This record gives sequence, C-alpha cells and structure tokens, in this order.
Amino acid sequence: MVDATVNALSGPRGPKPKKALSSTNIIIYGTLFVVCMYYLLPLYVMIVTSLKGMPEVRLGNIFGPPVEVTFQPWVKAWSEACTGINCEGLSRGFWNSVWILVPSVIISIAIASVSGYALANWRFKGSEVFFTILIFGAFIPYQVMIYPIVILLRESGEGITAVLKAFNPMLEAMGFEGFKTFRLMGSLSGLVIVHTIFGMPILTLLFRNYFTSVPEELFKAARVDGAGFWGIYFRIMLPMSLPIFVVAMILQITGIWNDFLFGVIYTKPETYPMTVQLNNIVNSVQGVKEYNVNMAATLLTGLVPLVIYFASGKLFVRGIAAGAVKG
Amino acid sequence: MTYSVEIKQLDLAFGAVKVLQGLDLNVSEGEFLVLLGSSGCGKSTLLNCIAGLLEITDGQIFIKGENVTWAEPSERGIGMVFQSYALYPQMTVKGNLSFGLKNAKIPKNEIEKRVARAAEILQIGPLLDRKPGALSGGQRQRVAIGRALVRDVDVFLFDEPLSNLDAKLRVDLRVELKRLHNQLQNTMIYVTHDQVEAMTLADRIAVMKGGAIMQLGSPDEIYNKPRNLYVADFIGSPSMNFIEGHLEGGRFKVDDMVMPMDGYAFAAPQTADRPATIGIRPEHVVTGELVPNAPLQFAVDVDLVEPMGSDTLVYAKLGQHPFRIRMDGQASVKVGETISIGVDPSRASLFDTATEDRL
Amino acid sequence: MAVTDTGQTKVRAKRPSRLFKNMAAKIAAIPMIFTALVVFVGCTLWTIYHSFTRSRLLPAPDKWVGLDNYERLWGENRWLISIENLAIYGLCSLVLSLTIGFVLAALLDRKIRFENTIRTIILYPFALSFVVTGLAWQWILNPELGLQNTVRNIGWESFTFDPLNNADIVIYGVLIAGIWQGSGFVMVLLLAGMRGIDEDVWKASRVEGIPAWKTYIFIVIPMMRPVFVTALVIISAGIIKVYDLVVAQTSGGPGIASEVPAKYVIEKMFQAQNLGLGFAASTMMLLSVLVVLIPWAYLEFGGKKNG
Amino acid sequence: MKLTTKLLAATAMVAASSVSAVELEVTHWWTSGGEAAAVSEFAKAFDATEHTWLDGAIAGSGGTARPIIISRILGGDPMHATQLNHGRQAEELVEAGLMLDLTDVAEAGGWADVVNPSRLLDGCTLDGKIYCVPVNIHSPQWLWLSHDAFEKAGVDVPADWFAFVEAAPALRDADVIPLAMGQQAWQTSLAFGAIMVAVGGTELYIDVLTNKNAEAAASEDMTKVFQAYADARSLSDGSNVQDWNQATNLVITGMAGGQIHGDWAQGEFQVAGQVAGEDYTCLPGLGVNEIIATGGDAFYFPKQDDPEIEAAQKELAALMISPEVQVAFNLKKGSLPIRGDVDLSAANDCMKKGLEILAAGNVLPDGVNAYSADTAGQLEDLMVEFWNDTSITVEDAQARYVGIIESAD
Repeated sequence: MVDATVNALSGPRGPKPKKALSSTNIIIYGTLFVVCMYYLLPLYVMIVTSLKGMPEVRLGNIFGPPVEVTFQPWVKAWSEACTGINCEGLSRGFWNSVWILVPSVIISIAIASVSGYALANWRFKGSEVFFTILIFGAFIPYQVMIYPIVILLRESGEGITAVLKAFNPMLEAMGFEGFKTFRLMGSLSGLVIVHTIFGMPILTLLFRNYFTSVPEELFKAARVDGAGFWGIYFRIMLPMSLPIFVVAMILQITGIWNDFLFGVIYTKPETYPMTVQLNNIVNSVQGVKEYNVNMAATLLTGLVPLVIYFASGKLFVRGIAAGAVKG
Repeated sequence: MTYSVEIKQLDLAFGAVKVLQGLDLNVSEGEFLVLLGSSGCGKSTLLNCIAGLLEITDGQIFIKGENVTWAEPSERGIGMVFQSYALYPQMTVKGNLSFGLKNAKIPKNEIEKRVARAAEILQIGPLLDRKPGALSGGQRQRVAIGRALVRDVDVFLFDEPLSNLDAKLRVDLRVELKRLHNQLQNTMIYVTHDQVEAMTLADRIAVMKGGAIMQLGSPDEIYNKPRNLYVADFIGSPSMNFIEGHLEGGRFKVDDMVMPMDGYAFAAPQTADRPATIGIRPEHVVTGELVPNAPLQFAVDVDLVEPMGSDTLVYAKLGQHPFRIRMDGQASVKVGETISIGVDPSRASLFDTATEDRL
Repeated sequence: MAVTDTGQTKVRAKRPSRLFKNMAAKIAAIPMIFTALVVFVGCTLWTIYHSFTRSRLLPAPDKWVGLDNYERLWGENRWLISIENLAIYGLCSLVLSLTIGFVLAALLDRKIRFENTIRTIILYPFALSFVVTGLAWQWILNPELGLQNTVRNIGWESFTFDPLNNADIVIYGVLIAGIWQGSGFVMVLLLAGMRGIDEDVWKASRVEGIPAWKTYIFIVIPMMRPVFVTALVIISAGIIKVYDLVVAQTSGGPGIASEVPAKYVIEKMFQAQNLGLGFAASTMMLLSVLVVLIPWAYLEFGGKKNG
Repeated sequence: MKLTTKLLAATAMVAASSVSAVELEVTHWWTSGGEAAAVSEFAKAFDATEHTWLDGAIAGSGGTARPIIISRILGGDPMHATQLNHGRQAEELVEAGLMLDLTDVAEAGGWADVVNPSRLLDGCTLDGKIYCVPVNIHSPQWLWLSHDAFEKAGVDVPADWFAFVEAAPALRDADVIPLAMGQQAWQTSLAFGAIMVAVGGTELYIDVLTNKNAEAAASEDMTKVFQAYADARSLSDGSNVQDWNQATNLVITGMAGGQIHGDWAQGEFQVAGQVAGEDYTCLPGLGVNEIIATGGDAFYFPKQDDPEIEAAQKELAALMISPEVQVAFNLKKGSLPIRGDVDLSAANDCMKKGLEILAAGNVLPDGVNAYSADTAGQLEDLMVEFWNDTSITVEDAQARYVGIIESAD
C-alpha cells in the first residue's frame, strides 16, 4: 500500500476538465474554494482571536481581523497562564512534551523497526501469530487496557526498585548514595513505555511491509556474504530505508505530541504533556475566560505538528496512509 | 573421487507440502551444471538449499567432501549470483564487492587485491566508485558476478542470472559466462528456465519437474535421447510431435500406418508389444528433394504456415494427428496443399504410453 | 581445508537445536511478543475477567458477581445516552466523511491546478490533536461571541446556531469538529485508491462515451471496494475511541448530553470508583469493535493465509 | 532550593534535631481565584517551616482531579498529601492500607476536643484510627444574589427562594438571566440538595440522604422538591457556562440574578472586590430553612516509605489544623473553620451568618458522606440530565431517583 499511496502523489488520473471557463470547471473550482474556506476557517479564527485584546474579543466579531494587533495573549499563554497557583504558562507542558517525545520516538521506532525486520526476514515459528495479535491489538479500544497497564507499571516499578535497592548496602559501603525508589507510574519513563507499546502495531506493520518489499535476494546475498541478523539490519536494511524511518518519525511525532488520554492517565501535573496542560489552562478559569489567551495556547500546542506537517509534505501523506492501510 | 558438490537423499517440506523429495545429485569439480525446468519445479529451491539459504528437512549436503548440511551460507565456500542482481544499493560497486570479505575479516590489502582482480576479469574497473543505481543492467550483473568472484570460492551458484536482461544483452553475457567458466574452471551450478542457455552453457543438464530430477545428462543426451515424455516435450522449440499408437514386433503402428523402427536404439533389446508414443522433432523431418532418401515417407495436409525468416514452421495433419514441421526459410508451402515428408526412425524417440519412459 | 578463507573453518555438521535457531531474531522480537501477549491479550483478558467482579476502587478478583455490572450498565441512562451519541456520531461521521472524502478525491482527481495546495489545506487539520480541534470549535460555536453572534451582527437577528449548549443537537456540534479534523484523511485514502485504478478504465469509458459521474458511480466505486472497506474499518476504530474531542469541546455537556462510551469508561474507572462497571463498559466497547473487525478480517483474510 | 530556605533548614535542623527539610508534593483541585488564594495560605505557612510546599494543583473540578489523585496513589506514585472529600470516597484507599495513620498527631493536638462539629472527624475515622485532616466546613445550600441585577429589574432583593422565583419574570424582562448555573453535573446536584432542604425540609433530607429511605424518596413531599427543581431549571435558560465560577461571575457582573451554590462562591465575590450586603446577598438554606449541611474538604497523607517524609507529613497535618492557619485559610476560602476556638472577627457578613448557624447547631450531615462515589455519581447524572432535558417529567425523574436510592450502597 505504500506503493499505492505513492500513486496518490503521482498525478491525477481522472478525465480532464474541458475548457478553462466551462461550467463544469466553475463548479469544480467553486466547490473546492468553498471547501478550502471551511477547512481554513478555524485556523484563521484562532489566529485573529489570539492577536486581539480581550475588549476587542468581547465585541463579538470572531471573523474580523484584529484592529490592534497584540502579542500579549501569546506571551501570557506561553509563560504566564495559570493552572492553580502554578503560573508558568504552557512552556512547562511544552518541555514535558519534548521530554516525552524524544525518547518515545527513538525507542518506539528502534524497537518496531527491529521487530518489523525480524518479521519480514527472519520468520520463526509463531512469529506470524504474534504479529496477527499485534495488529488486532491496534483495534482494541485503549480503555480496555488502561487499567491493567497502571498495575503493570506499578508492579514493574516496584520490581525494579527492589532490584536496585538490593545493591544499596554495597553502594553505601563504597560511599555512594543508594538508589531511590524507582517509579514507572506517573513518571516520564512510564509514559515512554506506554507510547512505545501503543505505537508498536502500526510501526511494526509499517516496517514489516517495507522490509518485505525489499527484494529477498538482497537479504540472501548478504547472508552469503556472511552478514548476520544485526549486520544485515545495520549495514544493509537501515541505510536503504531512511525514507520509511522519516515516515515513521512523522507518524510518531504527531501522534505522541497530540496524545491526550495517556498523558492524562499516566502522568502527574508536573509531567503533564502540552495537550493536557492546554486543556487545563483553557478549562481552568479565573473569573472571565480569556479567549484570546486560550486561542494563543491552542495554536502553540498545534504548532509542532503543523510545522512537521507543512515541512514534510508528501511524506506525511505517505505516513498516514501507510500507517493506516494494511499492506 | 570427491565431488565438488554432493547431495544425498535431500528432503525439503514446507509444512505438509513436500517440495523436494529424496533428491540425489553429484557435481564434479569444474563442471558447469544447469538446473533446468519450468517455474515451480524446485530448481531454485534446490539451489537455495545448496547455498544454505533454506534449511532442509532431511538429507545431507557435502561441498568438497565437507558436510555442510547445517552450515551457514557464508561458511560453505559458495558464491551466489541472483536474478535481480541483489546489489546493495547504498554501497558503491567497490563496497559491494568487498562487503563479504570485510565480514570474513580479510586483511585490507588482500581485499584490494581481490577486488582489483575481479574488476579486471569482468572489465568493471571504471565503475568501482559508482553506486548500483548508476549502472546499466548488464553492468549490474557483472558486479553481481564479481561479488561471487572476489570470494575466491569453489562453487558458483547462479539463480537465473540473465532473466532480467533484454534478449540481446542476454546472449552477450551468456557468451561471456561461458568464457569465464573456461577461464576459471570453477564448479558452477546454474538455474534457468531457458533451454537455450542450458544447452549452450552446460556440461550437464538436470531437467527438473515436481521437485525431482527427470533426467541428468549432457545437452546432447537430453536433446537426442530424452529419457521420458516430459523431457522430450520440454526440450526443443518448437516442441516434439507426439503420436500415440502401438508398438508391435519392433514396429510402430498408428491408425493404418506402420513405421518400422529400423535403426532405432531401443533401451532394452527385446521390447514387448505395448501402447507407445512416438516423438519426432519438427526439425528432424525432411521435405522436398530429400524425401526420397528418407527411410519413411508420408503425405501431410498443410493447415497453417508461419514464416519466421530463417525457418518456416508448418502446421500440418498426418492422418488425424497434428504435426509440426520445421522447413527452410525459403520453402514455399501453401495452406491446403498436400506435401510429402520424410522421417528417420533412428532420430525419433519412442515412449511407453503408460509409464511415459523411453523405450 | 576444503572451505576457503572467506568462510570460517569451523563447520557445523550436526543439526542445531530448533530453539536456538534464529536466536537473534527471537531475542529482537521479545518486545513485540511482550506487547502482543502481555499487554494486548493479557490486559484485555484481565479487564474482561474483572468486569464480572464487584471491583470498586480496587480490583477485587475474588468478588465474582456474574453479569451484575452489565445489567447495571444497560439500565443506566448515561450509558444509553453514550451509546446513542456514539451511534449518531459514528453513523454520521462514517457517511459524511466517506461522502465528503470521495467527492473531494474525485474533484482533486480531475487534473485541476493547485492540487497540492488544496490537498495540503484539506489535510492539515488531521495533523492537529483532538484537544486543539475541540477547543477551536468550542470557540467558533460560542453563542455569545462566536459564529452565531457574528451572523446576528450582520443583520440576521433570529439566527440561532448554538449546538454546544443545546442538549438535542450537541453531538452534531462535536460532529462538525470531528469531520473537519478527519475528512481530509479519508480523502487521501480514497484518492490513493482512486489512483491505484488502471487508467485504461478511464480510456475505455471515454471511448464508450460514458459521462464522468457515471464512470465514478458504476465503475470507479465498485473497483475501490477494498479501499472503502479499509477506510470504513479505520474510521470505525477511530470513532469508538473518541474521547479527547468530547472532553475538550463539551466535557460531555450540557449535562450528560454529549457523553460517549470512552469517556464513560474513564470516568467510571477513575472517578466514580466503580472499576467493575468501567470494565464492563470497556468490554462492551471491545465487543462493538469486534462486530466491525471480525467480518472485515474474514473478508480480507478469509481466503488467503498471509496478511 | 533558595539560599534562605537552606539557611532556615539548617537552623531548623539544629532545633528539630533529626528532622531534615523535605519537599512535600500536595495535590488539590483548588484552582479558581478564591481557592488558589486560600491554598497559598497553606503553602505560605508550610514554607515558613524548614520544609517546602510543592504545589500540585489539578485544574478542573474534583471530578477531574480525583481520578488523577487516586490513580497515582494506586499506581505506586503517591503524592505526599492530597485533598479529598472525606467520607466514603477514600474508604477503600484507607482499607487497602495506602494512607498514613494520623492518630498520634490527632491525639497530640487534641483534635477530638477542638473539631466542631465532631462529625467531621468521624468522616476521617476508620476502625478508631484517624486518617485525614478536615480543614474546613462547606455548606452547599446557599443562594447568592446580585444587587445590581435586581436593581436593573427594579425589584427588591428577595429574602428567600420563593420570593426569588416570584421576582424571576421581572429579571427576564430586564434581560437578566434569573438563575446562573454551571453545566457540570455536581453543580446541578448541589442545587437539588439545596432545594430539597428548602422545600422538603430537614426531615425529608435526612430520611432520604442519610437513612437511604426509598419510601421517603417516593413521597409527595419529594414530588414537590422535584417540581421546584423543574421550575428552577426554567429560570436558568440562557446560562451557558460550564464551570461554577463562571456562573458566579455572571452573578458578580449582574448578568444573572442569583446562583444556588456553596459557600465557597464567596471567595469569588471577595476576589472581585465585592462586599456582602452591599453588592451581593447570601441566603443560607436558600433563606427558607436556615440550616446548612456540613460537608467539607479534608487532606489525606498517602503512605510513604521514607521516615523523614512521614515526619514532615505529620507536621503538615498538625499545621493545617492549627488555629492561625485555619483562620487565614478559611477567610480566603469563604468556608468555616473546623474549630470553634478561633477568632473570626475578620469574617464578613456571609461567613458570620454561617458561623451563627453552626453555633446554633443547625447542621445537617452532607449527602456526600453517606453514599459511595458510585451512587453519588448516579445521582449527579440523573440531576444533570433532568436539568438539561426538559422532556423528562417530574414523575419519571422521581421514579428513577427512587430506583437509585433503593439500590444505593
């Protein structure tokens, strides 16, 4: 399907509209214009609202451009907006999201690409069964698994703590400070694990399909040349699949950045990702709702995926289509 | 003597599907063996087993007398060339050639030496710093051969190496391969579905069908003395004419025709009477002024004529039986005409209709 | 030594153990196997089992109550409203996003100019999170200061469009935002499918003089059946998970008029401290996914073995 | 850590010998203006010790915050102290042994003698042990009225709920929403409780909410309550806000006539600089039955395995209930202190009304305490649904109400 989606970019196939100003053409371009307006409208409204002062917002013309442009709402949303007595604005959530994002993207892609590679080139007994379960797992509503994962994280946190603390007498004897309690639940590392787990089906599918499309003979040639599992992965497969890694990165960056559910359940206020903090800022009101600040905050949160989207262009399209469609 | 490659009772099954069964094959030192068959006959599978890319179910494989049944592909002393070239796209030609040597921890200067030698033999010196994407099909295939060459191995395995090339290039490279074999004198096992390649290249051909070797022999044997109906039908283009009839007292009878099989070399001296099938190659039929010299003569009705330039292929009817005749390109034959033809029974083949084996 | 210097000199003559065969691949696949077995299968079974127990704040595996939680669930108005909302939202967004997606794909497929720009515009909302989408539309649909007020200011005094504060139509307010966010994605899928169709089909229909719209309806759509089915499955799976959008846009309000099952589950589990009921509700969600998934899987993989 | 705190910590170390300075993370859902001001009083007082208050405010109502708090405690990542309504809510957590036993602190501080009404402490007690610190008394049954709004409408500020209902048409004519109401479930539920006390009387309230008497819930008196509640919802047409403080803000700005809400609404008036009696009026028990149900907030201290932290937790617990902190906190919060032995001369008009009622002993138990979170949630769902869906008849609603009470636990 990756190939089919490339078709999507290869150029139109339908009949060509006849003359430049035929009635069909007017209808087509007219419809598309209206459609584009509908899709652009909210972005436009968000931008103009975020640039207005509150008195102007209260005038009630959401479509009107700002009479007096002010960046105060942006400043406030970024560094001053309050949730409770914390008035650090969205910046904290932004950095939390970054700290969640970077390891999650790297780890999930590393694990999924190796899994996909093992599935495509090194099938073993039962590997297809695990893969099928994994793909079906992608359709299981998260709600079914959320609670047991809380328990899993807690128990493994305690297990790791027990292991670490076993070294404490030794470390203390050597004059070092002992290990503290290690927690997965509520910590960034816990959320990274959750993102890795739930990113696994789609990424593994993506990589498996890609590696399957790599000619098998290439793999055979490498084996004849004496390369093993990791040798072929790092020396042959990895260098020739950079595009698919970029696609996976786009997929994961937007997906993890936009996550709300896991952020709200598996973290705590200090480690809230940006989306959760955004919701808190907008829905935690001190007297009057400051719509301009809210919209600035909303835009700030949407900025990262938007930048990724506009910068990556066709790769984004390829990513979502490849991630969504079975190969 | 030790064979270069020796396969004993090889079984391969994917689940319940048996792909290869009880297969035995010996390849002598320096021999050029071609595995020939239509797709799905198991020829590539067998090659992959020899290379160690497929794990066999039962049996043993020896290379140079060493039991390599469970060895890794790189431990077997083989080099392999693939149909799709299978060059590593991100490496230069040089990188491609030296990848296997690096994996085997060969010293650097030795690598240089071997790469240079291979480049010289294959005349790909100027291409060493290019990436495969910048090469033509023929150049890629040379690099692929070079990759096997640098490994300095005893056995070369070719998996339909010329199939992806266009017709003209294929002929050129075929000739070059033959020359290479003459020069290197390595054992080569070569898989193809193209009988011309097989006939031109092979010291011996193994015709395969359904995971078994139908006939193993020199190109001449395969062509002139096919061991069964399948091989007879498979080799030769256009393929052999078959007519079902009876063998009675050393004569072949069909309808009201009787063909004395004088000069035919029977496999067994006293062959009992039985239903039999005669096979006559279209190119072994003579026409025109040569007919009177032929031991057997018939008259056939011409159905269709296909002029092919060098030859003319005539579709005719011998009694009720369709019969193809390859004639000279200059022959002028018209549809509806009745012509006389001559056949030499010593060049024909006779098969037992029931067992399909050569009589 | 028979084997050349490129190979190692040590050659295994014995068959290696099956377990250790392919060992590196097996080790590398451990995270995947863990995810598949422990998380996807294990956690799901755990939840299903506990949906039959009287678990409140803490899981109580020993307090078996049979179908009590399910009885309570289906007797509860809030759940019924959630299901009804999901049905309305699901059906409308399926029909609308497939229709809109197809029409847009067909329009974009007609060799128009600015195709890339238009596609970029239609798809960008998909890059945004549901929280951002919900908040943006919450603001646009704000009755005092948003769309309604603007239209009234222009002069249409009686104009009323206030879905977020009207319990009867609030789910359509959510739907508008949902369609805005997701229809571009459906368009891309369908466009990819459309371009996967052999171009000779278009040549043939032009030779026979069939009008374009007829070609789309009678030839292109039937040929795109697999793409439609895939899109359907993906949209459905997404619909059942709808949570953030509702939380951000309406918080389930006014009242409980825009509640959805996903939100119901989270709230029963973590807020009302009735884990058992939450598990029962999430098991129902799982069931509804299976209702979509199993026929699809049967159709897709029924004949052939390999995915 | 700042240098001053370090110095403080150093001196405290000498004074308190073995106690070293720690940071305590405290979660709560007090995020509105008045609430945030109140909670910073706790923080200030605690920071004045050698320890540090790490604020973990969770935005949204208790409904949003509780799941986060509970999942963290259950998930093995407990905060050091947290707000939770006492009563049934935390019962299972205590039973599971996840909460710190504060009995020794309570005995040292003589909580049993100072906490008034003593019922508040009962809510913190399980099997004779004390697990939480009640910090304030909240009574939900108040009617808040905007003087501005009634002036606009040209009618007197009503003295009770019934007068308010009569004045409503005049408010409508003046383009004022008579009754402000946030759309979150707990707010409509709270209003129902208030109307129940006012219209149905205390006996009915106790019978239904404390004794879980389904017959009483089916009685005719209860029908009247539902009727009055149905009338109230028609008064709130046009009040399209979600959060309670937004609704209060409608009253503060005179855009709405009144709001049925708890005494914490007072904090918002205070932040807006309004004066009770001049800018707004508060009517406990909706002015009908001058009686208040006493719920309140409490702090729990999830168990930690670090003795230093445990010592600091106990210190915070003792601090929260100390007289000075109680006064400072409650004045900002608009709630009543949990001890009768403090000086509240600084309290405003509304608070004094509450104190008087409290002193007179006209108190009711809070509905929250009697029901499990599960049942409370069901009741809230019913109330908010009824409030928002005018097609549900009074009879239907009552029938469903009876059903929930019957199966309550």
